[in-house]
Amino acid sequence: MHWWIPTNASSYGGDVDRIFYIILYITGFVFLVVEGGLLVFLVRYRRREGRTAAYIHGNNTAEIIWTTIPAVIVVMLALLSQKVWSTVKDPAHFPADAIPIGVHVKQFEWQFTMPGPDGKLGTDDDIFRKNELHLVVGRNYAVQLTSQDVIHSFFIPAFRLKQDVVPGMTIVAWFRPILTGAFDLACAQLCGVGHYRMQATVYVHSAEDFARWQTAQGAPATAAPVATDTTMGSMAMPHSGGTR
Amino acid sequence: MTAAAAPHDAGLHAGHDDRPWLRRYVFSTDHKTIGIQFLFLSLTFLLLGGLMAMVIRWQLGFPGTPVPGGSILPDAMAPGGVIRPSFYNALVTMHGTFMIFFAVMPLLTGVFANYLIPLKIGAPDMAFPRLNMWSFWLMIPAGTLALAGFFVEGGSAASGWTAYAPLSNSPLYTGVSAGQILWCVAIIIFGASSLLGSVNYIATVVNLRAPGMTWMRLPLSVWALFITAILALLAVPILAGAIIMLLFDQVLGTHFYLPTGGGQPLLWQHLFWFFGHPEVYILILPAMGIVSDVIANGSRKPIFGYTSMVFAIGGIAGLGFMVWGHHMFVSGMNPTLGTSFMASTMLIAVPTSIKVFNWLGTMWRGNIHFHVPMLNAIGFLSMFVIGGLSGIFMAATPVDMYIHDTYFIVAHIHYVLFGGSLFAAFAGIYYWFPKMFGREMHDGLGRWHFGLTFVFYNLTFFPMHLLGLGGHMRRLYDPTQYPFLAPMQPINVFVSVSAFLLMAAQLPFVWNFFWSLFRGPKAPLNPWRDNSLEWTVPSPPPHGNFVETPTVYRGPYEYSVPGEPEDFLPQDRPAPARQEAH
Amino acid sequence: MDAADHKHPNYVAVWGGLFVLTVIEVAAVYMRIPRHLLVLALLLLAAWKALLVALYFMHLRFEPKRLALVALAPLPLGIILVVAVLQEFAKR
Amino acid sequence: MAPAVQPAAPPAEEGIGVYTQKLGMWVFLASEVMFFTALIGTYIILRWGSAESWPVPQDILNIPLTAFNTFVLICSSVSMVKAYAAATHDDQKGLRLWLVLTVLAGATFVGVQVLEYRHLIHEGLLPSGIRDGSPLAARLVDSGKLTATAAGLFGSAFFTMTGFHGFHVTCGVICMTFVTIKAFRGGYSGGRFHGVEVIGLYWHFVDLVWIILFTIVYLI
Repeated sequence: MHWWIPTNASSYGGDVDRIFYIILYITGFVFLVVEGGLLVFLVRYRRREGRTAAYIHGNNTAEIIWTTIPAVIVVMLALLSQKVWSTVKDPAHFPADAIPIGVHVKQFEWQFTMPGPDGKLGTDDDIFRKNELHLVVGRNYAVQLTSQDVIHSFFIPAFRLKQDVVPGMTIVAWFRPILTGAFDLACAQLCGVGHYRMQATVYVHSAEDFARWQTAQGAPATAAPVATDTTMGSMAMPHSGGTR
Repeated sequence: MTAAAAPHDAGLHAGHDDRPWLRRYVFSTDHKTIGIQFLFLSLTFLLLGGLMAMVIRWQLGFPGTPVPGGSILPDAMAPGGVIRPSFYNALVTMHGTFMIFFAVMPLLTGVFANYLIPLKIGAPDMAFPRLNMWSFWLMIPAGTLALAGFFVEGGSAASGWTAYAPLSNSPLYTGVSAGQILWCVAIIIFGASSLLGSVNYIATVVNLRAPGMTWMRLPLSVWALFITAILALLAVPILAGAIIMLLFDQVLGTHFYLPTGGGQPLLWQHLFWFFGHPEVYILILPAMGIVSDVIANGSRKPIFGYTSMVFAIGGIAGLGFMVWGHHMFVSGMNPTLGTSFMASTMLIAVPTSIKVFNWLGTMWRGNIHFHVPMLNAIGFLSMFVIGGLSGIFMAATPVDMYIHDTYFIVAHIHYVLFGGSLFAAFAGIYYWFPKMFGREMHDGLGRWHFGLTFVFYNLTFFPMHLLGLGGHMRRLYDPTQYPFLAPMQPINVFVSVSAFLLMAAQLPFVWNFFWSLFRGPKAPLNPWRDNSLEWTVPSPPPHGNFVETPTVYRGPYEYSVPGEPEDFLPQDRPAPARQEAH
Repeated sequence: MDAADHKHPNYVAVWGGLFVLTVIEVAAVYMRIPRHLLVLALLLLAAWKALLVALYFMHLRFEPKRLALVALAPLPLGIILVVAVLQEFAKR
Repeated sequence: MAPAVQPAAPPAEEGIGVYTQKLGMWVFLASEVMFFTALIGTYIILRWGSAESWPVPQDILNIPLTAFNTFVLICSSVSMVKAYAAATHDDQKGLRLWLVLTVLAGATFVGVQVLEYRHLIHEGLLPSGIRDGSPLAARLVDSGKLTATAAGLFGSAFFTMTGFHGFHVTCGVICMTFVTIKAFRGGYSGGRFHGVEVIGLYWHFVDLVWIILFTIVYLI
């Protein structure tokens, strides 16, 4: 019964969570104060016999107080967020040693091109997978997102990363997994009839486990897509999905 | 483009009314009849949008099972009652389109602006009565065309109410061509209707105010509707231009947003959201205006900080044009733009908090009467606070990166749109029903309706915050496909059941509305003991409103003035001995 | 309450101005002028002509100042939109 | 224009000091400015996006013809303002003459625009791009001076902007004919000339948009 934010599995995920919890506490406190105050006012100043309302038109000091306090809070939040935002999205802050991964999205599947043992993309030993991404824990990765048809969105909840994939543009996003295991990768932007069944899985291995997996891929020359098609969900689809 | 505006038919006197039946009720140019026509139109589309929401919630709560009563749907939509993914996307799109363009916007700007502005400022009618009639009658083709989308080959538009290109651009990606074209034409016609309305409201408020009704004596509902009209005036043409280009991409083969033809998909998002964000303020500002009037009346106390409330409305409208990028933080937009949009979005929380604290200040040391409009206004205030606070999570770019396009956003939308605009619209309907129809609505049914709606509303939409935090994406036909969402399916079931009960909770209102129309007790002139000018004329007011133009002596919120026999002081009552404060 | 005095500026002079400015614009295009200078000059000339039409033909000069506010209200919004979207192509 | 005029009523609250029809027209023109901002803004954005491969307007469009067309529209603006001047002095004959001239000038502008469109489409420039095998394609695309995508964008933006401006001019001409007919029936005599002034505002606005369009699309 896991009903909260999935455990963080990426380097900057902790910062994102920290800002989330700061905002949660501030807004939680303001929520209690405002709604509590509302309830108190409703009970205390409800209509009673012989009661008359106070003839007040406003109070400038109160206005100034509840203008500056929210302004200060939101400016502080903005500065806080800007630091994390630039580490995640600003190309200047991308780690130099990031391993490039080609992510090509088309309507209703993810195509990953992972560099083979030589560590470079576009060479013959690249490993091509559909809806399966294999990474090493603790290494920086830079995904080069390209789309073939419509806008999709590269979303890994555990890594707190979301980046729309816009056709006609190559957008780079980076992350560093810090936990091993299998994490879900989803499409977060409505991309047509099969938007709901575009899930993929990110396997984060330890270094030697990854090496074993990499050699186990047989002759590295097979650039053709290996037909381990795990797209269809386990549940039998009652009806074939729409017109696609 | 009717440029030669006919001169205003002067000499409109209350009382005698010799217009033929057709001109009086169908093609009426009386702002009150047009307001009531908008009321019936928007309530119909509200019901339609609500029914679509029920089917969506059924599919999300119980994926793959036949929708009860779904067997009437044709096979293209729902073979054997189980709706197809393509029809689900169409439902999601049209639910958003109908609710925003054809239900909430006409309900707030169409009904209350049309009905209240002339009455509240002491004018006999709108500045351009004929344009006003056109503004309603353009809504009929717009609504019909949007609805017709369901019955054309390929189904209706299925690319979200935001119609992101290139998904919305070519039938290649969604299998929908005629539906998307109908959607585009419908929204363009709606844009024309909204423009005509806005021109009317601005010209009326600026030029037709009664003597003594200075800018600082305008009720806040008129201020809100006036500034909303300015927002609509400047934002809707951008949408019309963007959608015309989308229509040409679909029809003429142009390449504005098609990457294959060199177009820019992000261009559509920029143009759409440049309209989109003023649009959501168009949906909330009238609600804030109505709530300001109702809370001041309910608390029998002058509004707290009238001038700062007016500047807050202006601030929200001004900043509203500079924040659209916060819808596009993760859309591939330039990250430096993300920073500037975060800053402007954070700033817009300030005028909003000013308004919330001023409403609380109004109730502080008041003498609160819990009549039904006041209950709904308090519902607005309490729910809008949650909606506003959840907005701050989205303004912080890193957090938005995680919760963008998840159910956290859907929860925020519904807290400000349903919890905000709709509760205020209910407050407005309960409040001005006696003036509109001359009959009072049943008080008990009104309280039942508010109580049930308030409870089931929170049970439906608060858990969506949890779904969003779990990473549940928007517009998913069947969430159980994703392994990481399957454990959250019980929340979806809970939300769906609450949604059905929320729909059922509207029955008391529907019954109350139609029953009171014909058999409600006769309404007195001023049931709520309010100060504004519309309560000084009989209900329903005759054609031409005022027998002779009223003169205004004070602001609209002079409640509980010390030394006055009653706790309210109508605006047009001449000042007795001493000179009024302002 | 409308503008009682209908002052009519010398329309023919304004017409002459517009005609001359248009001729200059078209001539500038055919002359060898560096690209950036040409674009700037053309934009300024267009703005000048637009101002002439607005001030004299549409009588903005003789109307109350607040009407000019209504006329100018949309310009900053248009500039904000275009400049913001042009940022898309600035630093990628 | 005070509502429900009755004796000794204090003047209606001081609005913006402009009668309602004129204010309504100016407010409507503000929304039209936003509409053309969307269209012209898109042209600027698309052009900035594909800067170097954008076709040089002189290669495709006929500058002298449109320069003459601009001159025609400016003349129609002048005749419009002359008509307004005549209306204020209650000179019905002058009003009718200038209104007819304005309608004729407006119609000529639209005619020249339609001619230009026919010529361009014949040459091969379409909203979807340049028709292959057309003389324009031979001259520009095949010789590599112009990429197909840039031509597509230019065609799309050009036809949308100038098309909608032409549409607005056509609506202006139609409304102008109604105003002219009413003028011939003496509808604007005795100081009731607001209709002429309001249509004049719309007409000058359409001329103003063309001045900007002409510079941005044809010259730069």
